[in-house]
Amino acid sequence: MSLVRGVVDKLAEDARTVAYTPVEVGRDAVYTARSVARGETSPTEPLKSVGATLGALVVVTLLLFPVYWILMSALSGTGGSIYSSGGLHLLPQDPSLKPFLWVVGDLIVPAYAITVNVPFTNLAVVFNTPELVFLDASAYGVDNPSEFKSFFWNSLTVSIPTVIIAMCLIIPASYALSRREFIFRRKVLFTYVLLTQVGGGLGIALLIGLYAVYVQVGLNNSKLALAVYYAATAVPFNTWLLKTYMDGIPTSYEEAAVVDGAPPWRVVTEVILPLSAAGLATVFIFTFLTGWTEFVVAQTLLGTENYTLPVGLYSLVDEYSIPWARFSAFALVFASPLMLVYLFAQRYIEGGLSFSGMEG
Amino acid sequence: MATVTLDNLRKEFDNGRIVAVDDVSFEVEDGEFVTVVGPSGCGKSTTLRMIAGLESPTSGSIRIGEADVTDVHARHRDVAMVFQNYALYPHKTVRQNMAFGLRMSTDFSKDERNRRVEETAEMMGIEDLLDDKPNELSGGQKQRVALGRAIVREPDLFLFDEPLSNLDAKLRTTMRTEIQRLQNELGITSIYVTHDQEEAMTMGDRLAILKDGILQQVGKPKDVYENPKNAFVGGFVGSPSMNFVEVEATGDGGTVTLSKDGGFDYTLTGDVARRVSESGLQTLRLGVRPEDVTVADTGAGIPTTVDVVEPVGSDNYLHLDVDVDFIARVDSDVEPEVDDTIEITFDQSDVHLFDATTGEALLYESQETELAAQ
Amino acid sequence: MATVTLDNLRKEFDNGRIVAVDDVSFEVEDGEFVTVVGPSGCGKSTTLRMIAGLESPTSGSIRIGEADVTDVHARHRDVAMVFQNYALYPHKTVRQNMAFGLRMSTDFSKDERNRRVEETAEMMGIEDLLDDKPNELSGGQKQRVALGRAIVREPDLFLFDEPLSNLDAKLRTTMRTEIQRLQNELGITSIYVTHDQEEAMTMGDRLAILKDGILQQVGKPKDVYENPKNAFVGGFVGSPSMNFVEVEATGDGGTVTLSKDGGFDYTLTGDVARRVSESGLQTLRLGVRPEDVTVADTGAGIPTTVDVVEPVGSDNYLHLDVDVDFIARVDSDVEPEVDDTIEITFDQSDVHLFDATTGEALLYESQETELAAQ
Amino acid sequence: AGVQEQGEGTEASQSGDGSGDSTASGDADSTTESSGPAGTAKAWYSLPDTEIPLRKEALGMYNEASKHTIEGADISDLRKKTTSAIPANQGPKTFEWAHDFVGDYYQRGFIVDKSDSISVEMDQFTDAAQGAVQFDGATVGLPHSAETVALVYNTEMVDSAPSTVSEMKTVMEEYHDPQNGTYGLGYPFDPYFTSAWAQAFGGYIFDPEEDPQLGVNTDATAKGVKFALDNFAPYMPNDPTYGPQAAAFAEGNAPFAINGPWYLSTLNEKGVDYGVAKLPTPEGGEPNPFTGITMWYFSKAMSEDGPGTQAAMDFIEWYATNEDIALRNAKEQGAIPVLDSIATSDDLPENVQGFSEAVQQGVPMPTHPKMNAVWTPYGDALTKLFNGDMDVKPALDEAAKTIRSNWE
Amino acid sequence: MSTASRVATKVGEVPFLDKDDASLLLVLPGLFVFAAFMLFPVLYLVGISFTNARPANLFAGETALDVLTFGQAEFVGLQNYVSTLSDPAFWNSFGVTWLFVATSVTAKITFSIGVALVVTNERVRGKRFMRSLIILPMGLPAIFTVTVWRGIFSSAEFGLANQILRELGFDSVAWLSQRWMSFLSYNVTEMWLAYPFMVIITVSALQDVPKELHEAAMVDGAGYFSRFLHVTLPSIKRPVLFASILTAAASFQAFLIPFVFNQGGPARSNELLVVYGYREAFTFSQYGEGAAISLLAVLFIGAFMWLNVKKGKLADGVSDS
Ligand SMILES: Nc1ncnc2c1ncn2[C@@H]1O[C@H](COP(=O)(O)OP(=O)(O)OP(=O)(O)O)[C@@H](O)[C@H]1O
Ligand SMILES: Nc1ncnc2c1ncn2[C@@H]1O[C@H](COP(=O)(O)OP(=O)(O)OP(=O)(O)O)[C@@H](O)[C@H]1O
Ligand SMILES: [Mg+2]
Ligand SMILES: [Mg+2]
Repeated sequence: MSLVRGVVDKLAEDARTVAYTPVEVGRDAVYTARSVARGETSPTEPLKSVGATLGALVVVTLLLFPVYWILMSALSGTGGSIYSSGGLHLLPQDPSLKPFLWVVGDLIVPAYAITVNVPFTNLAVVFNTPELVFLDASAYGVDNPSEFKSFFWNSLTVSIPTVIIAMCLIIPASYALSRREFIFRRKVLFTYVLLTQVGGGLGIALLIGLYAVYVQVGLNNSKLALAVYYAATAVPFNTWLLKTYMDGIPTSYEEAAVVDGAPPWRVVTEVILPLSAAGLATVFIFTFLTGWTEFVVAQTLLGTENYTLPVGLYSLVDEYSIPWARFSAFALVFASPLMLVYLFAQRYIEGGLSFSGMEG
Repeated sequence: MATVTLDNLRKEFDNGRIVAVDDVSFEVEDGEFVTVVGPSGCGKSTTLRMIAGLESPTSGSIRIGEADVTDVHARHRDVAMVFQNYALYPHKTVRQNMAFGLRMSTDFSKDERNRRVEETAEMMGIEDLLDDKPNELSGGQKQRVALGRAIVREPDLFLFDEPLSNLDAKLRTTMRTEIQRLQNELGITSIYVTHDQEEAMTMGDRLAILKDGILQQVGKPKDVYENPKNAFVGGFVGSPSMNFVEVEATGDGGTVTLSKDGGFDYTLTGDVARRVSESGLQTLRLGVRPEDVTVADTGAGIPTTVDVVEPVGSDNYLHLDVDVDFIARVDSDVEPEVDDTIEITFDQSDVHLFDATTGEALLYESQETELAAQ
Repeated sequence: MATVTLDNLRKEFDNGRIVAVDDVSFEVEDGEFVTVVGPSGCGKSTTLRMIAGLESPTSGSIRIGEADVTDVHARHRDVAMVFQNYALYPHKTVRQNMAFGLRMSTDFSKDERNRRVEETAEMMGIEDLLDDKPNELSGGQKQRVALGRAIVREPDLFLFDEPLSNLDAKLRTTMRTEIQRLQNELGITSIYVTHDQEEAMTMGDRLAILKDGILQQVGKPKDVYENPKNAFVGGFVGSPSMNFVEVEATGDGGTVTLSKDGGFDYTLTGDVARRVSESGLQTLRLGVRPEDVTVADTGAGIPTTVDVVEPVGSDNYLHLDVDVDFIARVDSDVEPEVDDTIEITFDQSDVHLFDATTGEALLYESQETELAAQ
Repeated sequence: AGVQEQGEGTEASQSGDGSGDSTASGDADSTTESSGPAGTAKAWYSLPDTEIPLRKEALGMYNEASKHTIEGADISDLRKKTTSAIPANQGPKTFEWAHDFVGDYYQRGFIVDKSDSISVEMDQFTDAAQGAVQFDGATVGLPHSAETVALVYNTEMVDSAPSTVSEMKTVMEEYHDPQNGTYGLGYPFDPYFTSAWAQAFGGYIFDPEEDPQLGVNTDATAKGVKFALDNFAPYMPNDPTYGPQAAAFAEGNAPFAINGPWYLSTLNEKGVDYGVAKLPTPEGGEPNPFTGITMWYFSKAMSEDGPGTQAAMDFIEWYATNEDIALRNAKEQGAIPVLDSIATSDDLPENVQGFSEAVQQGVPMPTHPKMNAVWTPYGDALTKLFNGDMDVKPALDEAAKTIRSNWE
Repeated sequence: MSTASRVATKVGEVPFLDKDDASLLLVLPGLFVFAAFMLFPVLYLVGISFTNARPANLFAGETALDVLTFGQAEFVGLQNYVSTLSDPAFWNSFGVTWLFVATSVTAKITFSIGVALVVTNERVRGKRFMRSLIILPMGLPAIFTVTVWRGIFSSAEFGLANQILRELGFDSVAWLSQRWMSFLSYNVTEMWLAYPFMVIITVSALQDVPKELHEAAMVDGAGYFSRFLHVTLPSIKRPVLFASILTAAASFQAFLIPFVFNQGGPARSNELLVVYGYREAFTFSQYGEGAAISLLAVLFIGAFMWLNVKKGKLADGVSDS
């Protein structure tokens, strides 16, 4: 619980920081201007800062240009394309939100009849909730919206179990690897580091074998089975990552808790885990990412009704042509939750990927 | 409340390549405040951690009260420990930090816990900080919270591992008195580790001095100061340190003359001289404390040159040419110029004599002997 | 070698919300060793960093030698700085650490650099460590390397930012003398920041005391000790601290009586009494240093109760009931029992009087006045 | 307490829910009579999203009218999915794809011969379509439409379609100006698209009946390839792949494109005014493009008899022979009917007629599994030629060599 | 409270949790699950690599279980390995792969360090916001990103890259039709794909460089470049080295980029190892050989990682250093 509250607090703090940024910038500017006016600061100082900031902005812009490019093609109506033989256009010539509407489709909460039986009587109270229409795509000329919502639901129901299972496997292991000395510890650690990258790209032959096994066990088309698989692939790298992070937590916290009379599991839940927040956030995002973006295995194992977002995205691609606008809009909507998470969790990821503890 | 008994405690690290603590035995009485002092790496923390149960001894045993706790897990020992870096949980508020031990080791209701925490906080003067997070506190406040966290549990035994070493000089003095006051009030048996001999001297009912894992001497601060068992203890306790002069003893019957190249000459008489002769040692190490060195009139003492004059306000420290780092602590109105030649002297009763090779005190009388003699 | 002049130096952080250094002006003479002391957060480091060029002042100017360096980049100032945590380059050997500054700021050939590094290393007694990496060294050795790195460059100015605070007490004393010795030998202008007043007193030719970014007093250690400009300085300098008693002054013509509820009474006479009357202040703060308090015979002094007796070996500290934290430093053979009533007294010449509200010393005479009077 | 949704769900009704095993209900009694119990079958297809509504409609029509139920599903990467699912007995009863899988999948056992149980007349389909669904004497599916590449022209730039290549060249010459973003032609340069020319002068790419079977480096083929290189490549954007080539015409920056019916939806979206005509004739030859026949395959799951198989067969026959559907597909998606009755009908929209005529010009792609090993090396050779890295003959020889070694 | 916490207390009392060796039990579930999903496919692959498996024989048989026993594929011993190792295309692919690893890793590292330096520079305002922005691409699915970059590097005059070149007054380049140009485009794309991760790691490393070290160097008279060389680089070496090893492994297994761009072309000249294996397995339906190639690739990358892990001492944590 306290973890959740911590996250909420941090988010609120971030929001405050963001909200105050303009105020702060303004204050900064006024302060600098005054000091320049008084002749205390040479005017080149603020100029240097402005120059450096502009330079950095240019770098960021260049880096994000492909994303911008995609966004433009998504905005340029259904016939959009990233190929434009008519010259370089930085803005869509005929902007339209239709592709996004097509992706999102209707957002309508249907009317429900809620029946509450009054106990010990035969009476029942029926509430009729109104139909809530947030967005009616057909009103904007989009008649056959994508199945994004069902893909989205499938992706969620794959990714969330993935994260939960992975966390259950990763957290105890990384704690043990970080804090305990036991037989085979170094061997396990070594294997994990070794396996962090080996194993991908093994080709599809492998997949066929895997698929055959799944079918034999009757697990194909099971989102849960897929989640277990993803969790398994996420184990080595993330265990190692979290272990490295935990190494950086001073043992004295733990010792303080032990002396205070805390049993091991309480030490972990009350001290180690809260202090590993950044590491956990990073692992969380990485494992979530596995489930959210994986394509090949999902495509092989799942039936159409269980298609996840990447598979759905790829089904837009035809043998010959790619509907660029829809494809891009789909990908952007697909990526946006992750992007939001990145936006807010950036400093945790930075903290979680900090290998400063690895001095050797 | 409890006594603590250490029996031939030994701790090896690295498969025996490092012997951190070597055969340490001593007893802490109920309600006593014992300070453990020694240079860095001498095994103080290791000893303390064995008592807490955070390390298990290689051999020997530990008793707290009546129970042998050698194999008891730390969390069942009912001790409280204050760490050097405070080890306050950064994600918990002060209140939660303090209540944590109670939550873990007692069945108190939430209200009861809160009541106790608030009581203790009041005692420590941190009642206003209860809802702050540790990183919003200053060093002294953190220290107080760390103490409070230990106190609120009312444990059998307090362990302190250099709890003041991260504070600045002034704050250290204040906190020192505060800890003493608290311990007096609560009367809980305490073991306090420090590398600062002044802290050890002023705070402890008794003092245990460790070196290289070996217990050198245990005793009341004043006894240890006046009657160090060996040159190491003599040099370690007291500030500025005891001055040492390597001397040759030549003597006949009644008197023994201790001399050193460069004009140092000191004559021992009486009982002391007799015991020196009896020991048959040729080379001795003479120890004399800076405050026992006085500037004598010309002709009456040992002539020496002034190297540095260090004023500390209340006194002046004269660095003299007698031997390396030979210091005389004199009144602040005694202000010789650098390179002046002055003469110094000191009482025979203030002289400590040590075997130059083993460092053993020649004149050491264990307290027991003294007591017996009385 | 150079003088350093700070002119109305001011530093704001956070767009003026924090004023770290407020209008500090002083001058360091060529070859002088000035210590800057003050409680944590008073702006010592900030001042030093401005001199080094690591922070640029909000207003005011800095001159090193003849040149105004206010806008000169740190690397062109030819100063050497020793950091609190040493800041040795962890991936370079000791030799490379020491040679780095030479490589960067001089055109010496490799051999020449090596020669100088080896010379300095010898001087510092670290010639055996030259090929070790910093993390293989002990605290004291690191400290020596950090010093060596600064010395080898033979800069115009040495800056030290609490270079000893990470060492243990004994080592601190040793290194203290070593730094003094070196500075004496090399005669390089040095500014030394510390929060330890003892360090500041013993090491500095002169002492600058900061509080909340404002310079309180600059002067020779002894002068500052004996003649503090205000209660803050009086309390800050000296260990144990000066005792303060809040008193009411009532007087007629020749004498002034300072009294406080609970039996404290002290009569001033002569010139001092006159000046107190002239000031017209009712409430004063009386300051007296622990070593100036003596235990008097019955009937001859101010009666008080003994709270705690703290033996530090050479002396005993008596905590007395006169006011909070009132300490008398007495000989170690004066050993009253706790709760005994004793009487104390002190010389009028040892009494410091301060305005109870502003803290200004009533009797303060600036050195210049004194000099003029002579 | 209970919650019940009122009225229609908002989630677009899903394309199928696959949870019901198609054969579970009916396997017990293995009746082969068409009057057997109602069955359920899965049908897989992979369509651009513009074509899905129509397919759903057709499925709805069938399910409404028949006792059987067909569950359609749009599959992404149908090739990979069938390869893994069918051997694991997780495949559908039928799936829709062009006929180029026929040989390979039949040999792999992914699809089965159902010639015995087909109850419709095969000769109501065009000859090409009949040939395409058969392999080694086995009938492995039923065709429902054809596709091939034809000449697409921008009616704003060109009044009527050129009938010869040289006529076409004159126009291309006029418009080709890459510096200003205009081109003569948008034409993906790969084996399938260029087959018309490679096979225009008596050459062939692969023909199991001929000797040698592999024809890529015969002189006649080389001549055709060279013809394409000389006459078209100079007027095209630099990148021979589909996307850029398609873009050039679709954005109105080229008078011509050579492309298939699937291209029309893009053009409609982009709002280009276009016409479709058969390919122009080269001097001394006749364009002879590969055509693709889109068909419903008899997947491995149809090898066992049961209501599910009944259902699948019934549906396939219904779909393949339904003129309404064929016409609608033609009108709305440019699909070329393969029912003789309407293949050349005037009811067909003009554009489809263009494609239809082009189909008449061509030959179906070979279904032989060996063909699989031809596409890539031959395509690589074409890319090299397009880039001007090699001469025609050596490039084709090299490709032939690679193909042969891969056959071994 | 109550039951749950009482159970938890019981668990807490279980003695093994206090014992060190028993901590292995905490690691085993992860290890087991991982092995179950990873080891099996690899073993299967090993099996296939010794047979003449092709789709036709591998899938012959009635049930899916037959697939597991390799259908009717026959044991052919080391033949697949022999033919792979004697195929010049394999060696070309092998060489190009290592070259790609070398160039792309170098590019990724220098580029990311550069970007990281920019977004941590103290003169730059809004650094954190910029850092949040530049890691956004990590959220885009790789297949999509690569497809987009394929478009950017279109050889057509109006591919984005060419348009920009032309805006700058250069001739357009046939990116994907020339061997080294496509190699270059692979590198650029790989760089863009990898930079968010690399930049985050570098930024974290940069933030852990003690400020005093920079100040000490400044006072020692070192300029920006010297400080970078003597202070920054050595301080971020280990984390960056670690990231490089991970990213090197990713480069080694690059598949999507070459495959989507031009199938490792032009004309197989840039066919990276995994693409080569894929093509053998699928285009030519040689599962056995494809498996052998995949395994060889795994072997190489395994050896490479092993060396790095050993050399870089990555398995050592602080706890045992
Ligand atoms: N976990 C360990 N592994 C190996 N050696 C250790 C370990 N802990 C302590 N030591 C060694 O044991 C000796 C005593 O260490 P200890 O920490 O008890 O010293 P200390 O007296 O507390 O020193 P300090 O004043 O520096 O805290 C040292 O030589 C130290 O290097
Ligand atoms: N970069 C900074 N940004 C904001 N405030 C700062 C900064 N550096 C110092 N300060 C503030 O300026 C004041 C003086 O800081 P400074 O570091 O000079 O103190 P100090 O005397 O060196 O203290 P200490 O003994 O703890 O080192 C403090 O209140 C501190 O919080
Ligand atoms: Mg210790
Ligand atoms: Mg400071």
